[in-house]
Amino acid sequence: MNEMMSTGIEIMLVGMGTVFLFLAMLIVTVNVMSKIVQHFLSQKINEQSTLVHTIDPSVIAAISTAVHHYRNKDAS
Amino acid sequence: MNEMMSTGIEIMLVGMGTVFLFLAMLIVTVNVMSKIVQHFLSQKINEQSTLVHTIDPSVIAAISTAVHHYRNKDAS
Amino acid sequence: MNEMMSTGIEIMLVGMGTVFLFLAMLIVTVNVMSKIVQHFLSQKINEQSTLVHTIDPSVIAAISTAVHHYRNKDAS
Amino acid sequence: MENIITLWQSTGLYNFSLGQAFMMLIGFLLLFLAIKKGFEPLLLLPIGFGAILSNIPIAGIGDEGGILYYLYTGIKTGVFPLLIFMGVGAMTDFGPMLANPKTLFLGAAAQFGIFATLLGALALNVVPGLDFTLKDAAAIAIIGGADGPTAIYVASKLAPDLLGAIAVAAYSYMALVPLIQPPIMRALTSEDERKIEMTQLRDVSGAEKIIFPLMLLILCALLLPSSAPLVGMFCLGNLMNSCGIVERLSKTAQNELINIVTIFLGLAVGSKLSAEAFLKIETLGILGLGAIAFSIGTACGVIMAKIMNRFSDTPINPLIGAAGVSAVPMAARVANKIGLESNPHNFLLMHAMGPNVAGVIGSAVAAGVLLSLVG
Amino acid sequence: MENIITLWQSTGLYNFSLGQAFMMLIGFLLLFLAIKKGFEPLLLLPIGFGAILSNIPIAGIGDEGGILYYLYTGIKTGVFPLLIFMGVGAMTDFGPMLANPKTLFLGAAAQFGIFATLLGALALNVVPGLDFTLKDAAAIAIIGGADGPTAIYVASKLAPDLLGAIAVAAYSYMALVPLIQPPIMRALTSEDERKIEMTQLRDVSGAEKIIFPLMLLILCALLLPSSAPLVGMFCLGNLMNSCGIVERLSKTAQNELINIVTIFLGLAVGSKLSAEAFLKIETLGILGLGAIAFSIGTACGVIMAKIMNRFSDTPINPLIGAAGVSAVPMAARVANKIGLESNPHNFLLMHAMGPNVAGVIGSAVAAGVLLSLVG
Amino acid sequence: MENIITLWQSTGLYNFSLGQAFMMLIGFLLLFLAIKKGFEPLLLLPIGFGAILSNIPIAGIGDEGGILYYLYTGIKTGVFPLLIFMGVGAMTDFGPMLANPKTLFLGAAAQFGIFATLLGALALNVVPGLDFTLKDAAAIAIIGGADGPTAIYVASKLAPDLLGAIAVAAYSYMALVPLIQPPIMRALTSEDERKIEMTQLRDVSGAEKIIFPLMLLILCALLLPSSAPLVGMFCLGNLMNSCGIVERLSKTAQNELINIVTIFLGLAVGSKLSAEAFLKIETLGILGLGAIAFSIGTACGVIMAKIMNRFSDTPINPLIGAAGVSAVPMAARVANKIGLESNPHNFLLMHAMGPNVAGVIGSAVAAGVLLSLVG
Ligand code: NA
Ligand code: NA
Ligand code: NA
Repeated sequence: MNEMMSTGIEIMLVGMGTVFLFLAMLIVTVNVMSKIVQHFLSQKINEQSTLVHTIDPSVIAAISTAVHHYRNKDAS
Repeated sequence: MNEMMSTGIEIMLVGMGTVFLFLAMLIVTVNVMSKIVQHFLSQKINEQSTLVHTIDPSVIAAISTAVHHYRNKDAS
Repeated sequence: MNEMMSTGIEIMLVGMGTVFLFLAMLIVTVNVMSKIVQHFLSQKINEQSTLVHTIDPSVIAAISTAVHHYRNKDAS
Repeated sequence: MENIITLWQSTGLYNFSLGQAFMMLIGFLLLFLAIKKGFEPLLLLPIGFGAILSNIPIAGIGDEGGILYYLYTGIKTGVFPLLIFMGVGAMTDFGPMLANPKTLFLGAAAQFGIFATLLGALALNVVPGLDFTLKDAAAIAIIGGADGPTAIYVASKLAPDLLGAIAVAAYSYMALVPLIQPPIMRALTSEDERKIEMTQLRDVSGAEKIIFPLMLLILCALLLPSSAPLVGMFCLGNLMNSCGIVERLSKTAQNELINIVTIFLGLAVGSKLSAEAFLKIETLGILGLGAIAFSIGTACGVIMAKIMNRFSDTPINPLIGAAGVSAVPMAARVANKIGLESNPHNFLLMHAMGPNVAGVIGSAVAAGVLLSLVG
Repeated sequence: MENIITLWQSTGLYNFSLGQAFMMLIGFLLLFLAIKKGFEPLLLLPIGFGAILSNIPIAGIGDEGGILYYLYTGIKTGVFPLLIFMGVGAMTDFGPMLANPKTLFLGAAAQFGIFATLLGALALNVVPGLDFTLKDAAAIAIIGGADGPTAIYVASKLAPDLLGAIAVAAYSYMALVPLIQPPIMRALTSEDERKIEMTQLRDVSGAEKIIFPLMLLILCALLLPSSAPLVGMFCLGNLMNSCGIVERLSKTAQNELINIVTIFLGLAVGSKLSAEAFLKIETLGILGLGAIAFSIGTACGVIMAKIMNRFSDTPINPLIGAAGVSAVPMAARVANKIGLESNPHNFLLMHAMGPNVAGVIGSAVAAGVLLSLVG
Repeated sequence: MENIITLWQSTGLYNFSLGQAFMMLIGFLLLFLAIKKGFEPLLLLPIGFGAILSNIPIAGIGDEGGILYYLYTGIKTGVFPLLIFMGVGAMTDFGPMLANPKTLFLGAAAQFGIFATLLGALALNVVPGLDFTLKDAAAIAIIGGADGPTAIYVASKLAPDLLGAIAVAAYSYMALVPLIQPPIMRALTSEDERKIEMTQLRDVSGAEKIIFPLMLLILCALLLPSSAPLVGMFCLGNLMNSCGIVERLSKTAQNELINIVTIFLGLAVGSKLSAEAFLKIETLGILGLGAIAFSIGTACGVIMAKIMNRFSDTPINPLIGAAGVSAVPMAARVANKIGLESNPHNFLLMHAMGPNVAGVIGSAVAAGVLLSLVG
């Protein structure tokens, strides 16, 4: 095997190594990034749903009373 | 005050002067131009309305007679 | 007549000759090409109509019988 | 104070030469013709504006380092006219010509306007002060091709100094076709001839439209390679359109690309309208010769159609011969209009499109001859 | 093994300089401002990306042979900013200004921001480490014009080394106009002044809109040819749009052409954001001076409007004076918004468009003065 | 008479060399493949046409001064392939890959086709008459990347003489993917494996799609700057699209700009199809090696998927490994089609888009390695 071939084999090894290493690191960073982003997004959604939960309970009570009255009236 | 500053002040004066002079002349020319254009346009419109007026009066008479007849017929 | 004029005349003759020759050859090749293309296309259409003809005659017989029956029924 | 003097010495008023002022007026005249008279506005507006810009003193917009100078490299290299030709090719439908190929002869005959003008330019050299070289004469003659990008391409190769005047003349006369052609057409035809109705054109298949540009290119490569840049780019555009599978490219060639190049080409042509180059008797000569070129081309097209009628069974309305000068699609419309005047049921438009596009090929071929014999 | 070492020595990690890393952060900051904060994203996104690309070690994307190097020739020749200016011209409606021409004075007054900044830059030279030449000072001053292509054009001619910082400052402050201007506008006007209702603008005829760009060009050619490239290309675009008969060209200039050039120009400007050029006290000076320029321009516009109110019968709401800095159309919108706060029935938008486009002309004129006195 | 001889000596017939005639036939063959067989027509039509134009004798359309020569500078500088890559980036949706990032490994494995071909090219040197240098071998190997602009970019840097053959091979084999891949895919998988259904991909948020191109760019800058021009322009296009606020620029990059550059690039590549460069045994070698590269890449992708299945809980259908060669989106469609044959309810298209776009990144990385080790 001549010198060029051995250079070629070396390039092959180094090259495939680099490609795999690069894409492996990309997988890692993508996974980390996705988790962070999803964490933030779910936090945001939680905040929004928290906002929903903070509706004054008395309002809910009033509404349910009203609904109750209405139903009774309807039934009578 | 060094020499550069005095050059700077001179540029400032000349510069603002030029800007004002230029835009002032633009105002003058725009006003003149607008007046000329509007004059021509109103002349055109006059000509057109003149054209409208030159419709043969007998035609208008005929039309109004026809309309009159039609209305009477309709009313009867 | 100076030399330049005679060159000009020669260019005119050669030039118009070339233009006519070129476009004449284009006419010939276009005619040949169109004939070949139309021949191929009509062959294709023939093949297609041949395909139409190869519909099983018994099917056609069955259809016409059906149509006949239907008409008689309608008339009665 | 010194600054004010510097500023005053840098005004246009201080530096205007009479020639520049005059050329700016020419520029405004072109804008007027483009905007008010509708003379080929897509080109004459940028050309006129380019003329104005390049004649502003001090600014040097057309000189080395100015934007018009850089844009001009697109003409000097031939790239701009060829790209426009590609776009025009993509917009061209060879259908009517393929349905009636013998109309190609009409497109050939009308090119006599080119070569007659070549002689005319040389003959004009007897006028004192005029001194057209053979190259100049050939560049002027191509105005008779009635095809903008071809004229600009040839002029930029043979006589760049005359480019401005030649381009202006070419586009102006193309816009004037409805005025120049009708009297000639009427003079050379009888009322009966103008009434001739032509047989309905057959439908041309897609296959023929795909093969034609390739065939034209082969013929050009075999016989007249010097016209191959023009014919080749034209055929490329036409093939992109007719093959139907690279619609993205064809649409871009017909729209955004040709629009961008048109703006640049127009401005760059305008930058050649300098006082030194334009304010000469030569320019008057060019304008006169251009009118003659269009007239002779029109006449030859009509006469050719009459000759062909003698030898052919299927009748040809000689009016469509006038469309052979190209000036697409204006000349075809003129033929249609004059035809309708004599016979209100005779629609010649599609019949005239045949010689019309043939004229484009014809003038590209003539350009190749000129470039190879004179260039 | 040798290959692995070669490869390691060719990694960015091995070769990163601190300056490059910092400049890449600046690039990401610009992307953040563009994408998340909506700061002039059409330009700051490509500029930021160009900054990142050109600071990647080894890759040499901004060095000779790299794509950003080639794209930069479009700036060096002035072609890119001028083409963008043409597109902006085609998008500009001079109607409101023509209906009320005296608003041109507001566009003039606001240019004082430019010249005050010029003095400011020279004065800053007392700070040790700062050493602005007259050309540098003029290039920085033009930030006060609040007009991107004008700033890039002038900076590329007078101080290419500062181009990156100047362009970034110009576009950033244009995006910050809704933060910078309102306090100044409120401070300089009384509640009653902000409530002033202006008379309805008259309709402007198409003919006036066609003639105006030509008139502006003539005036520019006569008085200040050094601003003719900028004003000329702007007028060309405006004429293509207002004349209505070259709609294809006008549409292309406003869309595809300006988009393509914007991508290229942004990347090329970004390639000038190198550590050596950007990481200097000068840059801080430029950022500070830019803010001052915008503030002074805004103030002068407002004050000018108040002065004009003393001498004029028809009232002018001084808020529209702030729109004279240009920053089209952001500054006009700001004037409208502040006006509505004081008087919910007072729509100033169209009135503010007059000084707004006048400011574009004003800064192009100022650019011409600077180029002719300092260049 | 002399003129007629001049003209005859200037015909193509007089000057045609056998090589030119043969290359024109190759050009027509490419047009036939593009138009009739639908082989990547957007590129093979301009390439074929460019081959014809540049082999017309005398015309010199591809020589210095000809239009194709000027267009070629866009390749020599790397600008054209990079702009196309930007447009491709703007068209690419990284969603499926972000939903299942481990498919990036499939895109990595398939690049073995590149490096195996590099060795193959060097091994072929035992054939008498073949003499590939290391640069030649690397340029040929990149065909295995199954990505047109990457192949053209690398070939223009490492072996411009082979550019024509390499580009033609790359695009032809991309068009032949539906013929080359299926037998290999079937041979390496069992019916059960082909029936594997994959779990539904999760929705990917817009934020992830914005951050990903920036993250990829950073990683590339840190580790492999030599691939930064390719990866960078790709990421720029992708960011312009995914950020959603510069839609004008993104649309232009995906349409008009990429169309214009595609026409120019195709013609310029075609101009490298000259007899001297193409009619050599080398070309046969390149065509053979290209087929091997695609086959090995396909096989490695499939095998990698099978290996990953051993170590992973969530099943991967090995067919989508074949899409790792890129050849977007053809290879993904092929995987989908073969999958449907075995299991008519199994839609693999979106799953295959992951490795498909990963393959684009993979080959850009491989290109960077080759440029940095061999260039
Ligand atoms: Na013609
Ligand atoms: Na301004
Ligand atoms: Na790939």
